[in-house]
Amino acid sequence: MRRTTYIQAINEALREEMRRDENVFLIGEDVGHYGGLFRVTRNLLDEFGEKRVLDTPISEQAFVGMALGAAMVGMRPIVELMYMDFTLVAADQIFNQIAKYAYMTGGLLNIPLVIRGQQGGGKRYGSQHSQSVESLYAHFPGIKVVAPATPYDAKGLLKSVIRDDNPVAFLEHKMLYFTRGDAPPPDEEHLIPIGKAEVKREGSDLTIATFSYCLLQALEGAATLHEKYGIDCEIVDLRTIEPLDTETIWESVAKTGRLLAVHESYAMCGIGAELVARAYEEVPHLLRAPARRVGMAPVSIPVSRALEEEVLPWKEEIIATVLEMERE
Amino acid sequence: MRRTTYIQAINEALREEMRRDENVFLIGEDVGHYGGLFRVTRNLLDEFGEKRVLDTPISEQAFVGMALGAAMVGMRPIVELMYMDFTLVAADQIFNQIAKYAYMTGGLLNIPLVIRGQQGGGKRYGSQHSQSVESLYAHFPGIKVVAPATPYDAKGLLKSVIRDDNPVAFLEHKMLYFTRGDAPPPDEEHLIPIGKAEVKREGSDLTIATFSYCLLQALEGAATLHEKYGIDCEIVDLRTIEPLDTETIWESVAKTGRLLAVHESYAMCGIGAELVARAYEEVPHLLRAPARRVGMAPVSIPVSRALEEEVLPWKEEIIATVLEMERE
Amino acid sequence: MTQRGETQSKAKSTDDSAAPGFSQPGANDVSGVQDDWVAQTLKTSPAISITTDILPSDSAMGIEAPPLPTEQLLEMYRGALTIRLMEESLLAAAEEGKIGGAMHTAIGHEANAIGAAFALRPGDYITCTYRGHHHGLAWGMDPGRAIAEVMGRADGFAKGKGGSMHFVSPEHGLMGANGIVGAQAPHAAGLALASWLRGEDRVAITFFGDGAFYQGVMHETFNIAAKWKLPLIFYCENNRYSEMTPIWRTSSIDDIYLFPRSYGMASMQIDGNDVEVVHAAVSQAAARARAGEGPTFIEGITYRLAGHMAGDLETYRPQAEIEMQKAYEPLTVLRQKLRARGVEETQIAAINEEVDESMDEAVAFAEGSPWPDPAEAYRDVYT
Amino acid sequence: MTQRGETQSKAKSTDDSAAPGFSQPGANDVSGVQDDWVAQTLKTSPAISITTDILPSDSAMGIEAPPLPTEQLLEMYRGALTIRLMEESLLAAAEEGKIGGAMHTAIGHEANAIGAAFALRPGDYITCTYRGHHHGLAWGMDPGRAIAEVMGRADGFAKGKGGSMHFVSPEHGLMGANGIVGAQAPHAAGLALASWLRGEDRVAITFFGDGAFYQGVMHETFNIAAKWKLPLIFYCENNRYSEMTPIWRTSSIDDIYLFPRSYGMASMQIDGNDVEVVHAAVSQAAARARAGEGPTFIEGITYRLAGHMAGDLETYRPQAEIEMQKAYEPLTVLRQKLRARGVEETQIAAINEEVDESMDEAVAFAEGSPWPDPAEAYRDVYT
Ligand SMILES: Cc1ncc(C[n+]2csc(CCOP(=O)(O)OP(=O)(O)O)c2C)c(N)n1
Ligand SMILES: Cc1ncc(C[n+]2csc(CCOP(=O)(O)OP(=O)(O)O)c2C)c(N)n1
Ligand SMILES: [Mg+2]
Ligand SMILES: [Mg+2]
Repeated sequence: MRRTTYIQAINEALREEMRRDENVFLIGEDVGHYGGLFRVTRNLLDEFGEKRVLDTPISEQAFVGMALGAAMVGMRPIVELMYMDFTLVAADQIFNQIAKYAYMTGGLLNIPLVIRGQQGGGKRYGSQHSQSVESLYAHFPGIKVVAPATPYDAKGLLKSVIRDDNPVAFLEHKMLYFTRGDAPPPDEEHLIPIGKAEVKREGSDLTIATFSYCLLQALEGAATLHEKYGIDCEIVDLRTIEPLDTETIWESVAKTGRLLAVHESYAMCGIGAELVARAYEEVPHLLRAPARRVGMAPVSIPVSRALEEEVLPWKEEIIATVLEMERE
Repeated sequence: MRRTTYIQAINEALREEMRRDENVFLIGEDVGHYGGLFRVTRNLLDEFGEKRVLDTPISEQAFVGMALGAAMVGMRPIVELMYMDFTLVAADQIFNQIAKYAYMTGGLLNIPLVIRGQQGGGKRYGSQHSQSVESLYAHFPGIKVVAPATPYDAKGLLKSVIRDDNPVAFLEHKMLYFTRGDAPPPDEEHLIPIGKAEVKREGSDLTIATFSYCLLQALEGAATLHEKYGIDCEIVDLRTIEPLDTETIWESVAKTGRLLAVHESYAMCGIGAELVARAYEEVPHLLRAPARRVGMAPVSIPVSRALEEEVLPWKEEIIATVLEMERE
Repeated sequence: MTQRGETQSKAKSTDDSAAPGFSQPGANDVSGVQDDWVAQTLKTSPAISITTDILPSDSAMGIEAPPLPTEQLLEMYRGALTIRLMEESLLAAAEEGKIGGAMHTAIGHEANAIGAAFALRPGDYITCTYRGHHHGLAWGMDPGRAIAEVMGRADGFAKGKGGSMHFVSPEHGLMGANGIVGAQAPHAAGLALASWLRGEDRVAITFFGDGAFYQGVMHETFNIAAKWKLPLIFYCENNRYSEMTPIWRTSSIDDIYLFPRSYGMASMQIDGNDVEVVHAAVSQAAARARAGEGPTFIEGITYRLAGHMAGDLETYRPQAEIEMQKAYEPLTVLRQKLRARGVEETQIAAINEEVDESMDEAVAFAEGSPWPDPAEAYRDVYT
Repeated sequence: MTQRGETQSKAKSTDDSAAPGFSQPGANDVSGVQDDWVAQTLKTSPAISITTDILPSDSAMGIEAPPLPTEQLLEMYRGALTIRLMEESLLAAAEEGKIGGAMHTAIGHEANAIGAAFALRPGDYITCTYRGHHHGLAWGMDPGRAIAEVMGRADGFAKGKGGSMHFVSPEHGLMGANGIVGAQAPHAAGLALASWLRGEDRVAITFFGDGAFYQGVMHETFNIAAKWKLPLIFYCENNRYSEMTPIWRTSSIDDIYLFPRSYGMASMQIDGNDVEVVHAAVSQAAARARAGEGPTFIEGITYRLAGHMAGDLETYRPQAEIEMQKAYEPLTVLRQKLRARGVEETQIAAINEEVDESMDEAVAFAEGSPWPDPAEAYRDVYT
């Protein structure tokens, strides 16, 4: 199969969908002439012109709100937030407006809109440029949340997301951008459905439910756990955080009896806690040991390499938690 | 004991602390000359003048950010958000700035600041004026979160909150404003510590951990459960959501073996899920039945009385969930 | 309990006998007012403040407002009166506890909506604020369903989910009122963007208050709209209060309408209580927008005769100020215009009666509408 | 790998031989540039764009800039050069992978910080942006600890937690750089408010870029600061780029400095590359602030000679534009001034050498600083 980077996969999905549907347009800071700070929208202006790839001033509230307005009448705006941390700058438009619009209008309007951008730690961007926002988005009903971990999934999911008639947050991760993986042929209709998790590693001892860059960390952790301790983790890549595909997770837990949720947004009131709560609501009988979650420590993500490594809920912490759980 | 309304208790706490410490000042929309849309700051301008009770334009980002600036040098601003939903308008200042400032500066600065205002459903204010934000605030480290349910607690906690050297969100509830309760004598030093839960009803069968207006709903529910079903709930009023007083909750669970967390913010990634997750992290052995949570349904809070009642996680839902748990 | 038709503005709307004469001399003399509130309130726009100063009100800055056909004026009167009576009905219903939440009426603001609606075309877009009932009706919403919505009934256009603060009717071009001050402005810019991207000649208009002017999102939207020359009209209904706070207390800007010129935007200040002036200004702005000349800013000077929201005790402004403003409120101005055109009192009275009756029917319809099915609460989160 | 002292601006900073002469005729002739970028970039401020147009640069709009004592100019030169060399060291370290995240250097911006810092007093407050190294050093931070912070070492002033984007040193009045565009402006307004509430005569200054001007929070802060007459200075470092986007592409405002006058604020456009002009402007603004006359807006026209951030490939602007700007960059201007005052080349060279050496020491200090203890990661969330 053709190989591609994560960035390239997203770029291809954008291009294909913009060709397919002229209602799709891009809007954000530096997305046009420069092609995006992380070069995700590179060369799209050349093909689609200034009207469909709109460079904005640094006015997140306005351009996010404008995307909502355009979506009300069937345009399909794709908003780039340069860092997903800037969600907070446009939070009113995102959570008080976009998320609620269909509901407040009693379904008279629907909002086919995508907010995308990169998030996450690992590159020493510090407190205001490293947050993971999936739990924040998931807390508010009305916006779907998608966070693929591989180029293949990224391309297939972004295409589905653009075609979805609801608002969707499409969360990339800065550590994934230059990772490579299989890519579907560029001209083939390749769609991955929203709301479908996928088992990315089979195993019998414990289920790790995770997504985005944490998936890669979990896969590494699982390899170590297998080699060093003979523990076989099954890893479910959620891919979509809202709506949650609990069915696939519970199927895995039925096999393993153990559930660990791993994510990079804050643990406190995070999606991991949500999964634990749902497990005890829906499938308490399947759990042979207490379900657990691992997320970002309750600190604002420091710049220093030594400190950032300490607080990120990555491989080491996954391994340590699995070992604890196996002892229970 | 003297009786007072919840509004009056807050007004008294503000007045007493403004008399005690001239660094304390109020800032917000309509807080001065009018005395607050809900009359919580009534008459304070008369006593303290325009310099300490500042009427702002509708510019939440700026005045919240200004409060942060003033707090950097030891002023103790108390910001009123007219509705806590407007947290989202000032979300960058609240979560990217205020919550992170002490940390990002390596402790060189600390931010003694209060954000207060009313939240919650029950009065048909609809999607953008009824949200409960405690889980949102709790998700981000760096801001304490307090949500008292009685006039007595409101007064004692607000005074502690104003004296705390950290940022604190003080969450009132529109359904509590006109409730009456005991009040400490106005001139007595009456402080309730942040981070201390209190058992508000003793019981042996099941622990309900809740706070704010849900406490009143839980108390009513518990009365019905007792009368009709002979089930005796113990009710722990968290009062503070961050930091969580899990000790008091676990003590109760040690007695009852059952935990139900109830809150009005969205259930998804809410503080209830967090409590369930913590219970399984810290005290799984105490749980004789699956721990559960009840929160706002995943919808944007409709205006219609018939629909709002349906989605609020109040008495009926508490009773139903307790009955389910007792069957387990 | 207040009787229907007798709102906080005290004057029964179908009869203006209580209001001072239209151009009564000395009407803009505020010396009789006990305190300095009025004077200070008017300070915001000392040059051309309200109808008081710009009478005769058939012209505004840079605006030629040609007289509209009498037939159209009669329609406008019917429209404005419908709004007024609906608002009065709603206030009465609120006092009876039939309406919860925050309900903001547009009593006194009617001309801004009616003048604009008659100036725009089907297919144009509009967004507005929680104070949006007048826009809803002016753009053609059915009063019965509107009242049902405010009351949270199943026949409300949003099935009772949105209520008073979220009027919406895409079929009429009304894309949504908003509870967050300022939030609706970028939505209109986005609608204008859609029109521009699609090469359509639809125009978007967004209404907001004087208080909204100080929200950051407005500045952002002004800049982008001006830069991209979006077919957009910014319409500021300047009633000189932001809830209970007079605008001069929090604004450093003397003349709101001058401010947007910094963005290279056309802008004007007009009498927002005069439907003909509003109509002329919005027509001009729409023509500019359709010609690709970009956005226009209109500051309509107006006044709200009722409280900020139902239940407002109005302790923050003197009764004398309200009384003074009644001489220049839209219905009074409209009736004066009609009389000046030779319309018979009987014809006006006939309209009054018709509207009054149809409002009774609308209220009855709304009150007869069932509560929505509880299951409805879980629908429409996603499409 | 780039050698130390040889940044993306290519000219070694302790030697200006590579730059064209100070007032070389035709230097502001942009006809030699291959494309229209420069011309379009300059369009933003056609009247008085950059030092090119306002030379001799000892005056600015409404500003009398009296010559500063030579001794002070020498100190300013030392300060500006320290900034420049630190930035160059940091860029080199970044290329070697010793620095992560987003690091924005102030090469070319030095005069804005130095001129302002010399004009203000101990006890005054400052907030700035992620491009804030120059403010940090100008206000007295130790370069060694500053570099340590950028590298995430234990001896950084914030123990490596804040890094490049969050320079802070309350003892020097620097209350925080900020990673969110525009967010620091209300903080300065709050500091000014504290000063005003306490009856102190402290002034606050906030630095921000031309791109920040379009953030809503700026508008909100302008209005409140002007209304409350806060002792505040808004200093816009207009380098005419917002990341990779030239300002003319997204701005509908031709002259930034004229805009704040709508709020009744004093404002001026100055040559931000000339320390004497900056000093005079900020002195004047500070005097106004201390006299209770409220905020002043200063637009300092400047240019960043290096990329937006470390690693920026600068594909969005032509090399010729950068070359042209080198003639008017702060160090060149400063050296020219010193020479005009009769300062000997040897004296300049001596400073160059001293600063060079002390920067070597600073880098060595930083690189020798240990990593913070991992336990430190969990401290300082609360006090
Ligand atoms: C972001 C936000 N802040 C505050 C409010 C509360 N609020 C509702 S209406 C209003 C006053 C608005 O004044 P103006 O814009 O002049 O409009 P008017 O009500 O006078 O029509 C305020 C402060 C809100 N709804 N949204
Ligand atoms: C709210 C927000 N949006 C976007 C960014 C990304 N960003 C960082 S710097 C920058 C450009 C700022 O330009 P300007 O204000 O002119 O300052 P300069 O970098 O030129 O000094 C942008 C868009 C950010 N940090 N914060
Ligand atoms: Mg108003
Ligand atoms: Mg710039």
